[in-house]
Amino acid sequence: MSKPKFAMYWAASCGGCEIAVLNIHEKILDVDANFDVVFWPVAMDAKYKDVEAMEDGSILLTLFNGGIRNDENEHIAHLLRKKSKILVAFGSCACEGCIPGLANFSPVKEIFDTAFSTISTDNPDNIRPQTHYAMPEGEITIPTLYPVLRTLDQVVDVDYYMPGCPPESHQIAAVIDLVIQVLQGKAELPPKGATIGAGNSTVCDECKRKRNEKTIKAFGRIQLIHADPELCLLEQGIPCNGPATRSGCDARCPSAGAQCIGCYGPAEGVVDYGARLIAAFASVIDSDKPEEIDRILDGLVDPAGQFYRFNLAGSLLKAAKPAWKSNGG
Amino acid sequence: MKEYAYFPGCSLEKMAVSYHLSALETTKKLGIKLKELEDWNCCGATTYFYIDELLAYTLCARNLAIAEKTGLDVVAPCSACYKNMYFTAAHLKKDADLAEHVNFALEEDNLQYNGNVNIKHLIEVFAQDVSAEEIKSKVTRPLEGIRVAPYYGCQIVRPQKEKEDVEQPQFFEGILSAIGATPVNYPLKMRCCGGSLIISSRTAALAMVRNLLQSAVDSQATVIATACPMCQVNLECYQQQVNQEFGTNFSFPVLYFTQLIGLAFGIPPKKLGIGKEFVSIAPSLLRAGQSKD
Amino acid sequence: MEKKEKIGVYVCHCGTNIAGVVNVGEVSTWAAENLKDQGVVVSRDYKFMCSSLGQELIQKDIKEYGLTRVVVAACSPHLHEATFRNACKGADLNPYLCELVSIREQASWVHTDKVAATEKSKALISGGVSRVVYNEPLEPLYVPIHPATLVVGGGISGIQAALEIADAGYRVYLVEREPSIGGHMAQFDKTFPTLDCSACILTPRMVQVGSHPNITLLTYSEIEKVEGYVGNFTVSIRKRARSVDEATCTGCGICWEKCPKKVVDNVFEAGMGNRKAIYVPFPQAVPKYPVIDRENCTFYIKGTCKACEKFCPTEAINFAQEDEIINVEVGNVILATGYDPFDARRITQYGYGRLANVFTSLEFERLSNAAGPTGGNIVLRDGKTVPKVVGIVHCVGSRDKNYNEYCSAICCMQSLKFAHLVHERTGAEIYNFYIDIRAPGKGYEEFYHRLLDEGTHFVRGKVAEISDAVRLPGEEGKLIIQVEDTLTGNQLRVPVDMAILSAGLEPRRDAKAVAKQFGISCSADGWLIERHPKLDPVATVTEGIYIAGCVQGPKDIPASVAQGAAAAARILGKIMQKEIALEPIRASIKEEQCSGCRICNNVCPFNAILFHEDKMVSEVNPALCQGCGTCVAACPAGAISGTGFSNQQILSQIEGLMLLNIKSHKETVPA
Amino acid sequence: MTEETKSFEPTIIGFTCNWCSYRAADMAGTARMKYAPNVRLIRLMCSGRLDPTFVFKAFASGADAVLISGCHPGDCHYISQNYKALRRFHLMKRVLTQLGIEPGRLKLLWASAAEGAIFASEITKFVEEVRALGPLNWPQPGEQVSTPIMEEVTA
Amino acid sequence: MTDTISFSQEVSNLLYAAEGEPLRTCIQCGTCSGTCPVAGYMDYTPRQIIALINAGNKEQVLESNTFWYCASCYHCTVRCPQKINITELMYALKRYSIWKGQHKEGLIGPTFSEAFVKMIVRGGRSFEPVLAPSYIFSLNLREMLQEVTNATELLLKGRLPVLPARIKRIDSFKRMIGRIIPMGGLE
Repeated sequence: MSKPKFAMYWAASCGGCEIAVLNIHEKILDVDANFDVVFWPVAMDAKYKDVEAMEDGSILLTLFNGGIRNDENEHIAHLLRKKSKILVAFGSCACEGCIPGLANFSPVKEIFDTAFSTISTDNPDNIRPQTHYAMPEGEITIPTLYPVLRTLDQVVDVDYYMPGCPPESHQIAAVIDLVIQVLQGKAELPPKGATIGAGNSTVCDECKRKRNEKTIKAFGRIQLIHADPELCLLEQGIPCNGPATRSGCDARCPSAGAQCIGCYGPAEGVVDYGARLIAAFASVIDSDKPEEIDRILDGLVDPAGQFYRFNLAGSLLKAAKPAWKSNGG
Repeated sequence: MKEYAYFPGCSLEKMAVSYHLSALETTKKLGIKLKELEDWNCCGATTYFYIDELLAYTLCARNLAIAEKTGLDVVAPCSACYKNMYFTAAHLKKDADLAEHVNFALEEDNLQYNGNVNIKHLIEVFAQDVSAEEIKSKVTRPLEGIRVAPYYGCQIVRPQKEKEDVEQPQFFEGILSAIGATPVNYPLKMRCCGGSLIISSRTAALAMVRNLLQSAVDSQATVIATACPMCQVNLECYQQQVNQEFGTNFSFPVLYFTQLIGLAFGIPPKKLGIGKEFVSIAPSLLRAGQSKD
Repeated sequence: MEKKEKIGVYVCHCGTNIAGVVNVGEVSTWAAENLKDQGVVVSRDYKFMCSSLGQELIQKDIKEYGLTRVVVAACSPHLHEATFRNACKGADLNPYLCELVSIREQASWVHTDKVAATEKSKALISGGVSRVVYNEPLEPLYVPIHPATLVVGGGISGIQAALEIADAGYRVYLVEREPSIGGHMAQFDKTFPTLDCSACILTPRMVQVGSHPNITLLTYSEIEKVEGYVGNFTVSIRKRARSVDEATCTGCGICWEKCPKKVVDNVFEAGMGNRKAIYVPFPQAVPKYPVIDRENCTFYIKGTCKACEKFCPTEAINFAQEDEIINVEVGNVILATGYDPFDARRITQYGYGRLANVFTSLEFERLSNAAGPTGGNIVLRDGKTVPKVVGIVHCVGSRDKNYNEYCSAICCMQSLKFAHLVHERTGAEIYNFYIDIRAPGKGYEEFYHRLLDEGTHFVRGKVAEISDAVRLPGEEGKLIIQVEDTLTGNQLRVPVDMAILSAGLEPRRDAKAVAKQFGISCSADGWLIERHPKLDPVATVTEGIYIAGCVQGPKDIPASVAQGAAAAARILGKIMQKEIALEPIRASIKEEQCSGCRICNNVCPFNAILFHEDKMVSEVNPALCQGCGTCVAACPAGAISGTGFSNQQILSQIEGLMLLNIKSHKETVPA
Repeated sequence: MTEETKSFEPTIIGFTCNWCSYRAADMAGTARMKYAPNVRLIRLMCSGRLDPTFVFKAFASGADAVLISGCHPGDCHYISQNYKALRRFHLMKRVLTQLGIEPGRLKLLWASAAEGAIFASEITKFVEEVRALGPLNWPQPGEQVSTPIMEEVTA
Repeated sequence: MTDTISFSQEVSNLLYAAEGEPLRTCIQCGTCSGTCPVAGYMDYTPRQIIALINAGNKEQVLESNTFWYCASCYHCTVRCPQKINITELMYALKRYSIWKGQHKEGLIGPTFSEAFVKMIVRGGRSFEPVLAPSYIFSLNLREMLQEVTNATELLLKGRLPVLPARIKRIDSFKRMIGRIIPMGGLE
């Protein structure tokens, strides 16, 4: 019997997820031993037409990383959905938009202007890329950019979510183990829609720092605060996203003295990640006077960035109004 | 060295020149520099506010704007100037609309007031910014045995700024004790001298002066100390009129607190403007510290 | 959704109250057609849904259609939610599966545009239907009531409350901070307007408390910690060391007679008299045992003396005694901690503390008290001169935004009482300076008339200042009260020998801390807040915590006694019920999702959230939880859920209100 | 005001607490005060229950504005929870502004049970303010937003 | 809305910028009048003025000398239990009365104030001798003599200026004032 088929794809993302997969070291050999890798553009040569030619549902497991930013992303998302039994939104970008999703603050025109017409770009004629261009060799096309970035599950049905920017290698290894065990009939798959390779609680669960009841008199940026290494960062006024962020990373950042920035996304059952933090932070501000509240909030320099760094595209509002409206809507 | 922007006010140019002189002398001794505001204008006393509020605020704001450029705290020795500047600054800070109007006018004089000036009364400099120890350390001729009635008057503490004690403050007494004098219990120390009424409502003002002088006599003081040119002129220069009006016989010296400090610091009386008063001061005061009689 | 709910929608006409504006027939048909996908299986409109026929209609449908959810579009839930929930209960449907939609107060009564009101009603019903799908069956929470009661404060209000409950046969723990109960009333000489001797009417009550078998009296004690909830409080009480063994002490008084150390008594005697370092505050004190004031006792300062120990016939002195922590279990609490008198020093222009013959009301009470330091002789500060002219200043610290804005309620009558006592004992000329005379009690106005008849001068005007600055003949050596007689418009200078400042009442300095300890709150003024100012004056928002007397606001003795008795009655009612049903609207924390971040811990003003250090998780105590849902919203992990108002219910209701649940909707969300 | 905005009827989701502001709405009804029909209310036990998720959900579901109302500061039935609502309101406003949503679309209204008149007049006022801001039109889930726009920006 | 506004409303409009509670909250306790050092000279005490304003008795208020006797000592203001800014009220009444040209006969205050402000507007600083004509003729003979004696003594002691003081940037100063009030009004 032939080995089950495996695919991995890189849409709108940085590539860190791919590195994280390779970072599982010798475990990667298990993948090769147990799977027939049929499509993994970053690791091997493959053509879309080969995938298109596959039978529907013939790929057992596809790890899809990156959000959907252009028509090529979307096309491949649909294609891989059709060809895969299990489609995993792999990494923060596919799950919730991640850093590329921050572009949803800005209309596409601004993005293009920034990319092609600012001082850092040597583009005296202000040339912009064309989606179709006739060359002597024939017409070439490049993908068309969409007004906003969408998460994978806003485009196709997703079976599992694996959060992280990137997912921790030990978690990847554990998931691969699990799938192999399932193949061997030793384990069962979690229910559809589940988050895999992460915990159900939040980063605080894994954080070793001491914590007390919270009252915040001032917020400040971490570089400006001489933080107590033992004490909860949030209590020291450092806006740490740990309380709202899904566990699974072993509280890497707080253990290293930096605040959690939320790459593992919302905890189980949470509808809007940023809303949780807005409610939580605001609840423990130590003032009842509007002016004083404002003064304390001034310490949060970029609240939307603080609360939606990884989650903007996956949030309830998904994008800022200028980004939506650039669509002429 | 501490430095302040100094707003002398119109009275100190002539009428209260001794206050001006003694203020400069005593502060100098304490290592404080009073730098006169360039091209200041009259604060308006109470009178601007009788006519037009906006005008009054604008004229005060002009001085504030000039002061703001120096980056220093402003010091006013006159209580009326102080009160006008302090509350103009407070109002402008609170009322953005008013500030906009005022700044519109100030543009004509190439000025702009941004609300960043602290205003102090001269006596606050001595009471708050300088410690009693510092004052004591400069005293060479302590005014021992001199009973002084500390006259606060109105507008140093009134209307109330934040939660200060407006009924029984003690800072003036503190300064007097520091120079070795004996501050007496002066029950009317917070009562008005009628300065703004002396022209318009003479009889009332003279009666107020009478009460203050009587109370000073009753409290067995030898001299009244003031911190305001209006109060000084009113209490001192109108004693004859009071005597004519009420059949009294007052001849009670009234000095600026800075003159008393100056004497205790051993500054020659002339440099303190002593000699310009209507009621000569008791020789004992001039002798104080030299021979302890 | 695996199992589809079966929902019945009922649109009430409320006569023409709703039907006159909202097209109820159209709304009902619309719901049947458009909310089918949500599970609506029947939709009706009816003249009066709240009538027994209307209710029967719902009950019949529940049975016939097997309805699992009911939505009634009618009046405000504050009016008839209970009615329809009971109707559902009658048909064996859990009452919490019924949802009321207000289309009367929120549509027909407030809108004139019939079309808009009808469309809004549809949206509101759509919201209700979307919400009710996620309603869960709930059961009320029953908790048993411990029959013992804690009374904090042994003034007249606390005494009354304690006696009422104890007489009914239940245990009372009465905790008092001072060495004796009695409160301010014990300091007074006479009570207005009857001029009863204060001690004569109070002492028997104090004795009753001291000897009551159902009352455990803990004086010289303070509340350390309060845990638990209605019916089941655990209270830690710190019983401070008296240095006297209560079991052996007989209260004979030899010790304080022999004690060589005199101390100015700033508490009971208001600084007017002395006591010893070992003392009972006053002869009739309950309990009779003295305490050693360790701050002033020579032995504690220098290590020698022990005069009391030497002379004590029963060897009751125990210098080594330590504070004791006593834990008691109680079902209910009454806070009757009283008031502090306004500190007259704060109004410096009245000269108290600076001018010798300015007295406060409490000083005058001691001065006029036959058991007081002067034996009831009203004299000046020199201890001998009888005043010839006395001025009584009303509203000191009251009705003044610079101090307290409120009227202290008792000062007018107190001042009249003072005037009467001065008149009776000295024959002096008396001036009352008042803003308004407030004499609203039984016999109070008559007392005022009596004073007018006695020839007391009443000058209507708030005193501007009191000084010793002489101006006119006849003022020498006097205090001059300067005031406008507002009835004549004249400014007066009234020379007096003695000025009495009728000081107002203020919340206790630690009222805020006490309130926080017991999970209730203070008004901006600092008085503890009652549940309802008119209809529930002795209960608080926290079940099981009651307030009585001046802790709730300034009041006189009869009102304080009435409140003490009222609070006792409320508690006896609870004790009789044996258990109490609490609304099941509660928050709860999913332990596996809680990471113990502790954000929620002090979000709760009722101290209902506990943090388990060992498991590093927080937990909601359901009996303490009042169901506000603030912690649910605050939890960053989404680990707290709230019954009755769950996220799912509300998010679904939003979709319903926006008609997102209806596939064909186009008109409401413009393209 | 253009003809278009005049005809625009905003839809507003309102959150009230059970004790003061919902009763203010009841009071407005009982007194037959009239106000604009654009607000659809959701009753919570306390304004402290107000989860920012609800606000974002309302906007995302097509609401043009959101009203939050509760007991006056100091009068909260649950002692101090309305202050939490106040703080969240302040923070939400900041985030909404960054997301390009006019802060005027989120209103905080304190209303006691006796203030039916204030509740009514404030709602009418709010509706007018939102009408002036125009429709928000947040895209609905599943609504097509993927119009290719490359041509638009090419030179 | 009616076209005319009540006198009490006019007065409270004048006080819009001042801190303090509105006059209608006055409880008529008399603290202000009990405190006032000049109350004995006033036609109505400050408390009565507030009552008259609240009652809308405009003529009685404007015809009274009360507010011209106010010495701006602020003692009433700091003591008022209702935190009414009584001193500012007195200022407002002075302004109102000058603005309407309606005040009691024989008062020095209004003419003196105008003369003072004109002086400042012209020169930027105070110069006492220029003020004398605005009031000296309103005094009786004895008072006039007293003033002259005083002035002479001040002059002898070097305490009276001989030349009017002026600020340097007088032109821009005048333009500045022009932005606040039409110069014709005071020039």
